[in-house]
Amino acid sequence: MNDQITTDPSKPAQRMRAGSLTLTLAPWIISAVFLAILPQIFTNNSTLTIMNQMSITIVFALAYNMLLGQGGMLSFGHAVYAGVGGFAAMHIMNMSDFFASIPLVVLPVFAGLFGMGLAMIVGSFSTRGAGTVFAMISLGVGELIAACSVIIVAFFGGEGGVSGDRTYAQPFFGVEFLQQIEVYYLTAAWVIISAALMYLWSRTPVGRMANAVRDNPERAEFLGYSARWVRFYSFVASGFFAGVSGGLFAINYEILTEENLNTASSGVILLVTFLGGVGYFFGPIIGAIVFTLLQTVLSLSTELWAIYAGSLFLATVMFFPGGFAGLIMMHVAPFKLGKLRLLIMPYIKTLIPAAIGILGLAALVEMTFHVRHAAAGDNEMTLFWTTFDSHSLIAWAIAGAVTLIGLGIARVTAPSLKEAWDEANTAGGAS
Amino acid sequence: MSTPALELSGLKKSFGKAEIIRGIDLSIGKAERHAIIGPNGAGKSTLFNLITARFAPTAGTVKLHGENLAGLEPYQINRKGLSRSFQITNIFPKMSVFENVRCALLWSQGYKYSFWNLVSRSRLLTEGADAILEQINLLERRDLPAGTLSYAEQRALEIGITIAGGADVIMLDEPTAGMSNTETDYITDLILKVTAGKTLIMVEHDMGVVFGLADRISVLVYGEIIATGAPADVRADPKVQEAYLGAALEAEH
Amino acid sequence: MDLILVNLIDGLVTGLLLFMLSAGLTLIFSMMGVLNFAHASFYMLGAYFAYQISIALGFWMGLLIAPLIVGVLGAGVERYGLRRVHQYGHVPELIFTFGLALLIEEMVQFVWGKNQMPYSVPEILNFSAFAISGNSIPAYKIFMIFISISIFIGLLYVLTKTRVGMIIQAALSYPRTVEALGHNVPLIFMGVFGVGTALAGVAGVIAGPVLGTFPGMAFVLGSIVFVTIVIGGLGSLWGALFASLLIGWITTFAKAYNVKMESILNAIGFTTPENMDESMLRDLWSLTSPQIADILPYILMVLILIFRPAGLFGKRTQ
Amino acid sequence: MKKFTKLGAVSALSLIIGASSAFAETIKVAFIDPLSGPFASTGANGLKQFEFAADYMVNDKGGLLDGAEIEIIAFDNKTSPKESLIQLQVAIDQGARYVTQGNGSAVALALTEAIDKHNRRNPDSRVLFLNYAAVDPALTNEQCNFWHFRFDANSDMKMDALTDVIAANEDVKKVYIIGQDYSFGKAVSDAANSMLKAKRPDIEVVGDELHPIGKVKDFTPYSRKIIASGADAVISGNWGADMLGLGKSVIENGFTGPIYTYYAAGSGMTAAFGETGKGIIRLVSEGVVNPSPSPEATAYYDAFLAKYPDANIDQTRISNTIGMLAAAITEAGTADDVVAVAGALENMEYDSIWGSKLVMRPDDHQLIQNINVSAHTNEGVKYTFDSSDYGVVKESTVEMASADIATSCKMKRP
Repeated sequence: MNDQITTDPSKPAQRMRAGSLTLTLAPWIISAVFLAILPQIFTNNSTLTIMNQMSITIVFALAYNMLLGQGGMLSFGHAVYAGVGGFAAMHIMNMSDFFASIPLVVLPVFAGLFGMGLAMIVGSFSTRGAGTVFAMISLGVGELIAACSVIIVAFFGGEGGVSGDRTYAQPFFGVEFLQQIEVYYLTAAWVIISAALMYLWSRTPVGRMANAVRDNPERAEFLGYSARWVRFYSFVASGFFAGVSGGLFAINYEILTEENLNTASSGVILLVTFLGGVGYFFGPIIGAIVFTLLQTVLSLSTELWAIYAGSLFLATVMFFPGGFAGLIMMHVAPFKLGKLRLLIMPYIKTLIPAAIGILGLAALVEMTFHVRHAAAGDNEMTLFWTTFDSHSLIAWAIAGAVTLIGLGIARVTAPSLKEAWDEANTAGGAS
Repeated sequence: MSTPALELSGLKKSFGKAEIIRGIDLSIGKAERHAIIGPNGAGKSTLFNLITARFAPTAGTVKLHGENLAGLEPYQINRKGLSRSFQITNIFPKMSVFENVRCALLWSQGYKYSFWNLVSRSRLLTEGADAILEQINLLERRDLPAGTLSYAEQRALEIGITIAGGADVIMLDEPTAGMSNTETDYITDLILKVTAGKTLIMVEHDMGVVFGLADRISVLVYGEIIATGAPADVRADPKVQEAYLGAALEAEH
Repeated sequence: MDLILVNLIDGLVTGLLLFMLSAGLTLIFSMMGVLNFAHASFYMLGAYFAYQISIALGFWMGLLIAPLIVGVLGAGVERYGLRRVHQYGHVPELIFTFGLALLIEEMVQFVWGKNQMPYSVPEILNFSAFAISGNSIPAYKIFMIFISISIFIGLLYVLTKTRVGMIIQAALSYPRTVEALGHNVPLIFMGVFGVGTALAGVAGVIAGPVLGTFPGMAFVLGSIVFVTIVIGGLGSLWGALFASLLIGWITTFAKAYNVKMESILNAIGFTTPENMDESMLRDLWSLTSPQIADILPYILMVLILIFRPAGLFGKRTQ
Repeated sequence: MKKFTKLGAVSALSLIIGASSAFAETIKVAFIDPLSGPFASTGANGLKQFEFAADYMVNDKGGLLDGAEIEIIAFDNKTSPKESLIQLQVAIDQGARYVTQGNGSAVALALTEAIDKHNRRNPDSRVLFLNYAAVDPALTNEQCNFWHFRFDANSDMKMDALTDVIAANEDVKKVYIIGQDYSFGKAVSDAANSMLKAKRPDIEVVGDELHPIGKVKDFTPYSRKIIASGADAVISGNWGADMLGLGKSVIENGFTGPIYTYYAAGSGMTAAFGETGKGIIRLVSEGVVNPSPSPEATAYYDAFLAKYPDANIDQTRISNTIGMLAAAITEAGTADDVVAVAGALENMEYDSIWGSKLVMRPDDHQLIQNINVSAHTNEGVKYTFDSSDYGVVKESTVEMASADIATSCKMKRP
């Protein structure tokens, strides 16, 4: 799972088959086991709910990256496919006779098929080009379908959305999915299956050609492949898995609304995918986890979460365009050279003061916000488990000093980190 | 006489008012090595692009093995056995060298748009790609991203991609442009080796390469072929000498 | 008949306002290839800055100063943000502007709060210029038309008559060649970005009092600016003008007249189903033009992209 | 490394969630409303009023039962149904047995349904839904359930009061109805049409239309139609930027008659309307702030202003919600058994400090109360809105409005 798609290091099959098979399977098995035992550690429902939300976002982000990362197609309206898949799943839930005859676990397949069907229709005219034309068509279609959600009430249920009850499905080996934990296992299973299928897709001829078309559509045409059709297949496959994520959403929340279709959701998934890193298969997984935590957990702690999230995005784009995955993979070279330990001390010297400085800055922001918006006379605020008077000069002096000193130290030690980094990436020498 | 591999008749192309290709008739036989030469701006690359349907011709026809290619897309022409390289290096820079070649093999090995096969599971694909890498001497660079190769290596890779699909008509657009003498010799040998038994059509500026490789030469000047024939005949043709060759030839020999 | 005239004027105001945004965006987009998602955010900043300045120095100083501040900010964003991201390619650039738009909205809320700002039309323009059969045309609208047209003429003059304009025009079509000729393309980019955002700022200053100054004003405007430049054709100022006016009029007229889908369907030979509640298509039948007025530009854009990817006035596709 | 990220993330997660569940002494009311995003101002304002009401009415007086205090826990749902459902789960895990929400009927519908399912599936951790502002009639009709209580009048009841006032106004001959294109806008339009027809058949509805919600940049074309139709009065259920945009545009383009609204006050709107809205904007709501209905109300508002000088009480129903909840908990003698508390709430009669008797109707859990129509003005305003000189002053009252309004609710009791 961790190997880079763009440079497939697979050795000739006959030489490495047995070894590489174990190697390929290992991350999957570990992930599956991990997901299976997780509920033993965290038993409360809200953690499960948040994990389910993460899983849904993971499937969606991976599906989105089939377009952006692997196919080079930038879509501004991909929420539509997840949404339509989800709405279809809700309608199936509400067809009591049919729904009672199928187990709930297969519902995402139906959702996927609907997402795929819509992708086939839209893809038939949008995949002629990549670039701006594709992006703007996706934007236009996204806006249109989102607008339809309040106009075509019969299917989208207006702004109230469509709701249903998952427990009316045929019991699956006696499980009726009444409890959150049961839904958790269903979602977890689907995450593994979908991720595995999407990974395998990237290893098939059409998946490989998606990369080729992304890099150089013209050259691909002169290899016998129609760039348009390659894009179309990627688009349709992506629509299927987006639909699956919509189906999982339907199972988890038992309601779909306009929010599942709108351009804000489409924008979010673009950010999630990019934050994680489009260059690697596992990038979107990290992006989905980090973003869900930001959105759900950080927003429990501060009203200003969006400012921090926005700053994080800007910083990522400006300094680590490879996303988190790129950041991690940057360390593969030093690791292979056996020089990773050279980086430990410089990292401690720079990153810890930097983190403290940034926290100090966040404290200043929070204090400004508190002074401006809290009730008159309510000067007490709690930050990082400390309660203090937000109007006192000393609190400001401390926060300011922490910020300045933290960032100052980071600035002073940054050059030696750079040196260490260069050293760690150079073969040979003292190691 | 058997059907020519490639036959152009009355081919014309205009961009707006400018007529770049002014009616070309040319027939290239099977297994012939044909070079197209001419001064800058004569329309050589445009001619290539017309043949491979990168541009649509204003008038005239292109026939491959007797079959009219009008209205076909580049990928359809490629499937009929015509493959080309580009003047500006045109590879998949982010993919590994091995994958570049493997992608070129996919269609000819019948994988089409399949999503039920795993590429790494096919011994034929892997062996085929490795065989081509060996031919173009890039086996050592197999797992590097193609974008990190040296210029000459990228040109070699481009030729490798062009021949990998097993096309019997190979078109190379200035394969040695911008190379040093040793690199040029290396590529010339390579071309000789990999195009054995195939029809080769190339545009080339380096007269050493042209006269070393070509069975026949066409001279393109201002969108028209002013001479076609064996290297010696073309060299002797006064029209050619007047238009283009004279100075260059004297400088070379 | 009178109402048509009134709607023409209203549509003109909407269209010209849109043009002030799309003019800057089309220059930025076609020169630098950046889909600047933060463009509408600069429009919002224009309105907020002008509001803040108008409290202290009055509306006119706001009109003068706010766009300058926005322009300088825009140039700064190009210099210290976009230029850095530029090397990574277009998608990171786009994500950058996307994140910037989010951040600007949050910052605006942080500074000014989440409520509507009481930014209003200056007293001197707060009267009815004239009325057409009971529909008054506020003097402020005439003022908006006047400002937008002056800006268009000014822009046209700079682009066609000055040396800088020539270079910009050349850079629109052949960015690399212009660089090869020794012009400082990064400086031109920064300048164009600054001027483009300043234009958006002007639009914000004059639209803020009538369309409302609130944190969602950038989002409401949303992607319609992109739609405009895509319909008009990338890099074409005339295209941007034409598409802006087209969108202004289409949306105005669609809202002003209640055209029912039922009558259209009846006119082309379908009969209204007897029992509407049973029909799956009931929502289609009951559709009216004001309901879909704001999505008409998107429909238009998709159709144009399918049949004429270069846009109405465009010469090249991206 | 994926595993480690996830592990770290999850431990951080349980830290944050677990941190606040350590205390069990308080009665937790989860406030699930937007605190970020476009509707954050309404949500943040509501939160202040809830926190103040809990402190002023309960905690400062020694709490409930054996001194348990009411704790308002805020959850930011970003006006998203999905986020609301996640936050609901977190709230339940933190021990909240009372959930309150008001902004957005879509969210309310999602919540009421989720709470109904949750209570069925998890009888050990049942919760009550105290809806303080979502006015979609469906919530107390076809979508009603035992766990949901509405403390605001629903949109039909408000329209009933509004049309009573319009019917009494002889100058109104032609009415234009305009609203946002979604269920609430449609409900307003339907109710206005049928009620006007019943009460004043001579009034002509000269226009009845819906516009896309939150998407209209410029309301001028709509204003033109309204003026061209010759309407004497406009009825609109718009809220937020759509209300301000519509109102300003209609007035700017020459309309002088009354505009009857649901939500044209507070959240910056009163200040933004300012002089232009005077004598034109009318507002239907429960509760009266000007003139102050009782000395208790004056004391309450003054204490609120002392704490939040820049805020205003634009939702008197919030203190009603807390007051009635406190009374019900006291009556039931428990805060944990929500079925008993719900039983106490049903049929409760309560005297609001805002000048009305309140009755929680057991058939559909809809609060019956006086409904007022107020005018936007700067004359006789003691408690202004938005730190401006303007506010709303009561013009007329409909006593116990729609007390006999029909409901299609078939309540299933546990």
